[in-house]
Amino acid sequence: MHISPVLWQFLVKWLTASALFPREASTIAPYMDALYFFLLAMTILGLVLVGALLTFFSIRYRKERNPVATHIEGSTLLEATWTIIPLAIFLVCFVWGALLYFRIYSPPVNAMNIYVVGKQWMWKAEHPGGQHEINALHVPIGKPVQLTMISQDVFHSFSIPDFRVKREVIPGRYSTVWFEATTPGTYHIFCTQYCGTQHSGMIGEVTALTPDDYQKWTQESTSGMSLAQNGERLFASMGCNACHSGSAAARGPNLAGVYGSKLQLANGSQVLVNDAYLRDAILNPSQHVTAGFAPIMPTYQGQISEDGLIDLVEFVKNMPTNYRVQQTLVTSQSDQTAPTASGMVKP
Amino acid sequence: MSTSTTTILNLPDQATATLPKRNYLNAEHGLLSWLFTGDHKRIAMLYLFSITFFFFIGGAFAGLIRLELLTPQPDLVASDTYNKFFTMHGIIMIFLFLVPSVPATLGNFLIPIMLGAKDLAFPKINLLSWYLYMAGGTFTLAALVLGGVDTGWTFTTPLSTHYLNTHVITAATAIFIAGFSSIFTGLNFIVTIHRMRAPGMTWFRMPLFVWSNYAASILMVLGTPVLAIAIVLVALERTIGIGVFDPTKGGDPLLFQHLFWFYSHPAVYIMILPGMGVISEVISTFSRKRVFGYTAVAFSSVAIALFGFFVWAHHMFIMGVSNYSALVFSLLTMLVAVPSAIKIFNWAFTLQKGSLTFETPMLYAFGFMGLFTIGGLTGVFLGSLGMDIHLTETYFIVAHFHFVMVGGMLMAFLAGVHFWWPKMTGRMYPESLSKLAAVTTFIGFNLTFLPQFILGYLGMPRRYHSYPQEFQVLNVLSTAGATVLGVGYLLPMIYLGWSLKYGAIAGNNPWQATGLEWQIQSPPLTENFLVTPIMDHEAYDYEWLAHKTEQEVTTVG
Amino acid sequence: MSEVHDESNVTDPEHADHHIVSPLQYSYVFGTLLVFTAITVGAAYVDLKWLNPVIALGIASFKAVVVILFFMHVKYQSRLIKMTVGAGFFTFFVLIMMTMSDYISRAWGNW
Amino acid sequence: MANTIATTHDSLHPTLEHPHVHDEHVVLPQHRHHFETENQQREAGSFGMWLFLLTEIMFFGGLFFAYLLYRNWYYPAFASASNQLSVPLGAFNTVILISSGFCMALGVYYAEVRQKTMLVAMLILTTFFGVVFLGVKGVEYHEKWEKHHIPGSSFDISEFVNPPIDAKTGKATEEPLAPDMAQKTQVFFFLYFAMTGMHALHMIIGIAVLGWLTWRAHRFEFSNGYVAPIENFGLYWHFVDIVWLFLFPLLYLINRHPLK
Ligand code: HEA
Ligand code: HEA
Ligand code: CUA
Ligand SMILES: [Cu+2]
Repeated sequence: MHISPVLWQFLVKWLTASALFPREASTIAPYMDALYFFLLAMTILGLVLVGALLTFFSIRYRKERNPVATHIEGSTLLEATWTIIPLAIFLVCFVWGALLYFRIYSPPVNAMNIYVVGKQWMWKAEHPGGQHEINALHVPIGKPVQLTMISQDVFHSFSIPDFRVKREVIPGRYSTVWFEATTPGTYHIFCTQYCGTQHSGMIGEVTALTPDDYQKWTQESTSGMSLAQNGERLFASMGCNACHSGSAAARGPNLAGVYGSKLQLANGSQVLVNDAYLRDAILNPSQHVTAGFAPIMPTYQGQISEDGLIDLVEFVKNMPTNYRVQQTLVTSQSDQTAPTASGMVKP
Repeated sequence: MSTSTTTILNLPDQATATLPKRNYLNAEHGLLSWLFTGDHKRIAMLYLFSITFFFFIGGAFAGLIRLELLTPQPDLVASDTYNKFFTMHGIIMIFLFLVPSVPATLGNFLIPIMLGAKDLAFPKINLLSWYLYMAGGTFTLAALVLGGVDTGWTFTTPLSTHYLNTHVITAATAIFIAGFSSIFTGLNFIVTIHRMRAPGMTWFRMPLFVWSNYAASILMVLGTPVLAIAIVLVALERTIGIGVFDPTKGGDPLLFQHLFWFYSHPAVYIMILPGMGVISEVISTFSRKRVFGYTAVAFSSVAIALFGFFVWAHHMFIMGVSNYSALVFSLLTMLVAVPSAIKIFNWAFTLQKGSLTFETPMLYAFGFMGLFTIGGLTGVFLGSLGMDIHLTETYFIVAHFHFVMVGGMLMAFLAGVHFWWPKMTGRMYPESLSKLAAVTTFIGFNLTFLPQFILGYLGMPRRYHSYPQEFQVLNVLSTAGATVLGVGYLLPMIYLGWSLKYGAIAGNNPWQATGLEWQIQSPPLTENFLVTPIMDHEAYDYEWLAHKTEQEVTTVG
Repeated sequence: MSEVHDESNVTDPEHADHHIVSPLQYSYVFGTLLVFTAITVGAAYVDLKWLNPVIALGIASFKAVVVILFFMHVKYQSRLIKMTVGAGFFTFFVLIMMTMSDYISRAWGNW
Repeated sequence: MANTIATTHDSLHPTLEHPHVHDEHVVLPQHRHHFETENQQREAGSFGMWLFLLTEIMFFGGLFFAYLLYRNWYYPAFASASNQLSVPLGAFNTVILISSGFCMALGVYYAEVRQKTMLVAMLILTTFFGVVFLGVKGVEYHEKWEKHHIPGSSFDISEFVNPPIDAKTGKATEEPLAPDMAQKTQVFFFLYFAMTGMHALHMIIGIAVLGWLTWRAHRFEFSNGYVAPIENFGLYWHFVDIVWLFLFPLLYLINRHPLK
């Protein structure tokens, strides 16, 4: 008797703390839920249909009521019916699903970009402004956010159920996903791809903030250096600036404004310069030689971390002119006696 | 076991009935006579015991998984251990239980008899495949005893190749060997079905059970070797670091997934098709009618097998395959779902104008139809691209595949075991207890896995050792269900064992079914038939059965 | 044991007469294979641009077909065996084409 | 006893016109009791063998696909690395293997016509060519070992980055590869070893079986018209040949003239 109120309280607390349906906290979520309810309706329809047939026939034709079976061979009409109707319903599922997929995996052009690096077993988010977060992500509401993600080791998968988005984080390749949060609050981040021992510990929280709060948060948590500034340092310290100096006689192509352009490669193909291209070109330069240049760039495979690569990408991305490059060059040349000897890293 | 009108059971007079003096069980004696047997029926029994053994090991792991998930905190075992639990659970259940379940036991036992043959085409290879199975099982147990594996049953690279130092190679060897066991079973079935049919047994007189096993065998023969090579490459990558799956060396980790799923998607149809065959037999027998649309059901098996090869990348929708090929694979996934729908409706309409009775196999078959419908239709959720983004790698998938594999195939397996138990052992199982077990599994099953759909939509990821607080209620339900389910599976173990000694004598044809296997004595003779039967009627011809004279009973031992 | 053998089976497409290929015919096949080996090696030393791989693989396929048809007697086998061989290569083809389609279309970008 | 293969070619239905059809069933030692007729047994055997070969196609298929993929990705590396292989040795081996296949085919023939001595001779020749093939392969592997072209920690890419200079022309014998691309030659060599190694493994198994068959043939086991084991082994052996017929152009030939 004494226990029951306690037990009751416990039960109530337990049940109220539990959830049966995820929150809809992004612009995608209602679309996802609509498809979900359609599919659910299909399932219920199918189940009711099959269940009704089974129940009805079981009652109507059970042995007591129908001692002798009547033979029926089949019916082409019926076969056609239950081939075509499910097929039609399934095709609707396909088209609807494809449209949604298209929506989720095609970021709008004006999306703000945040980098995410996954590794065993943590998420590292890097904002262009230089804010770094571990197992957390702050985003503004009402603004499309694109995540450019990469893994440093194995497959991970970045999932925010309340936003209904998820994308595999792949070793050696950028993948992207986007969302637009609608309601301020905190939401789970899960790593959903099995990635080893602490897979279930690779979780975090997204905090969706109002634009004002977000502004405040960015200012409070900046480390002082933006990603591009970090990239600029790397660009100089790895010696990239020696060749990609932007001058006419440089051994490497001019990188200012190259992001987003179409590039003619030495092997004849044309490529769009995006994050993935830049990253690949740093790691596997010989496959990405710009037309008119010699394949002399060494590979940086194994020399730069994924974070470093992100800095470099971000630097090149935001490089309207070569002014800063030349600045770094001047400072580095000034303390070297023979300017021509600088730069080239031995293969 | 009453003889009221509610049953078709037709047992001989128990006071005088005896088991046939000569039958395959007592043809020879001693352990060696079993270990060196070439008789497909004995090999089937060997398989039955071995897969049951592995089922309970796999089930024990399921129990441990559910126990750990009772509370959100990672409190029962360490993360590594939990990861080993679900890996061993998956590997054992898939490769050592479900893939060989119906084909290697019921198929092995019945296909030659259903075709009117004395044995499978290659009895020695049949025995070899059991030994390979046991070797695979031994390696799995070795991996288990040495400390387990924690790759997940999917062996995702580069995790399995570079980041784990558990017994991956031992487990890989196990799967490689078990794979060859499955190849040889499939090969044997195909040859037998093509070459060993009795006179008059044309393709369209074959029982649908044979058709569906034929379709599954094609998948085994053509799909499994690709798994084998994928596994070999994983082992090489692990041992000498070859780099084909290693992104830092220029390899593509997704290549592994392509090869793996090229097998493993068809494998899910290897797992379901033979079960579908069982359902055809059971439904027909207990409604005393030919299966509605025999040809449609037969061809839909083949269609599933054929289309099954074109959809594998639906397991990789968000893993980095190109968006274009995701579209194509999603479309094809929708197509492959249709033949299953055809089957379900044909079975439902088989009941129409039948004379239905509800013995245990029929109850399991009803369970199959309901649960497979749910499982299959939730597969369509996953095949629908946009939906898959949210649902993939969550408990929704776990629920989906347990619905098709446990609710579908395992129910079908149990239906089949009960249905043919009198044929295999000569004795009946206890009817009311088995009905209780069927109902228990049905209830337990739904309690276990329905909450997981909700969990999945909430976003609870699979392979999670601990989870946020708010998921607990549903997880508790699921664990509770698993307990009920476990009881539901233990019951048959007990009463089937009991019936071996105390069950009622079944006689040749307790169900008054039409299949050739029911026209011979139970348990059958070593070579099944004294005289090669001549098939002069269609499958499921109850007219023929009614008018069959005693002489037409081809063998009485 | 009975000797009943299904007559319909004997005439059905799954069966074929047993045919013995003569040594002379084997020699022709052998000769053909040698000649084509010579051709393919020779062709490899001539720069034919993109035709090189096409020719090499074409010849290899031709040789394989010859071996299958004659050395492996498929020419004289039942339709069943022919279809079996076909099914094997077909499935291989599915593996290659469907997987390759993913790799090729990845280069097309997002949409 | 239903299996009397006529020694003359003009017998159309050797299996059907049998004098003992209505007699008591006479069981030959090779006849398995569960088959109705020996013809059925024989057809089952060869069909089974073919199904097994299907699995082999798919098994090698995975490797062939990997080759195709990486050749497309790392074309220059594959071209250079492939030029390290010796075409003469490869061509020689192709001829050897075709000859071995030819002998095997003749072996089947002599089994059919029940000429035991010739059968044994042909089996021995087949084995001989198989062993020669493996020997040559061994030589090639050894060369790779010496040149540090075995994938792994001792793998050496310097030859691809700085190709040796041809003494006569004074030019590099190969297009030099950038270091990152040169690394990818490892992928080629890995696939080379995996594919030819898997092929060689099949040959080794084949040679072992050949030895056993030769012994049985020597004991007159295949001298009474019972040819199924020889015939089915022949299928296996020819299949292994076919794999090589593709490996040779893919690995040795098609990259001789890289597209620029
Ligand atoms: C027996 C095993 C089995 C079977 C039969 C199926 C059947 C199907 N499966 Fe399932 N599946 C698995 C076992 C199985 N699956 C497993 C083990 C996994 C996870 C692997 C892992 O990652 O560990 C998986 C995962 C899986 C995925 C990948 C999810 C992901 O990783 O993101 C997908 C995606 O498309 C999918 C789809 C389907 C479809 C469309 C079918 C179809 O064949 C279903 C067809 C059936 C029906 C459609 C029901 C009958 C229809 C009717 C009664 C008609 C209803 C009426 C109306 C429409 C009105 N499955
Ligand atoms: C044939 C296939 C099959 C079968 C029959 C089952 C049966 C069951 N499975 Fe299984 N399951 C898989 C195939 C199967 N599973 C696969 C492939 C995976 C994915 C693995 C991976 O992610 O890699 C999986 C994963 C999986 C998970 C997800 C784990 C995770 O992602 O973290 C869960 C969780 O609930 C689960 C539960 C169950 C339960 C409760 C049963 C029940 O039906 C089992 C009921 C049976 C019993 C309970 C046995 C009864 C025996 C006893 C009671 C004896 C007990 C003895 C001792 C305890 C000593 N399974
Ligand atoms: Cu990272 Cu799971
Ligand atoms: Cu699938």
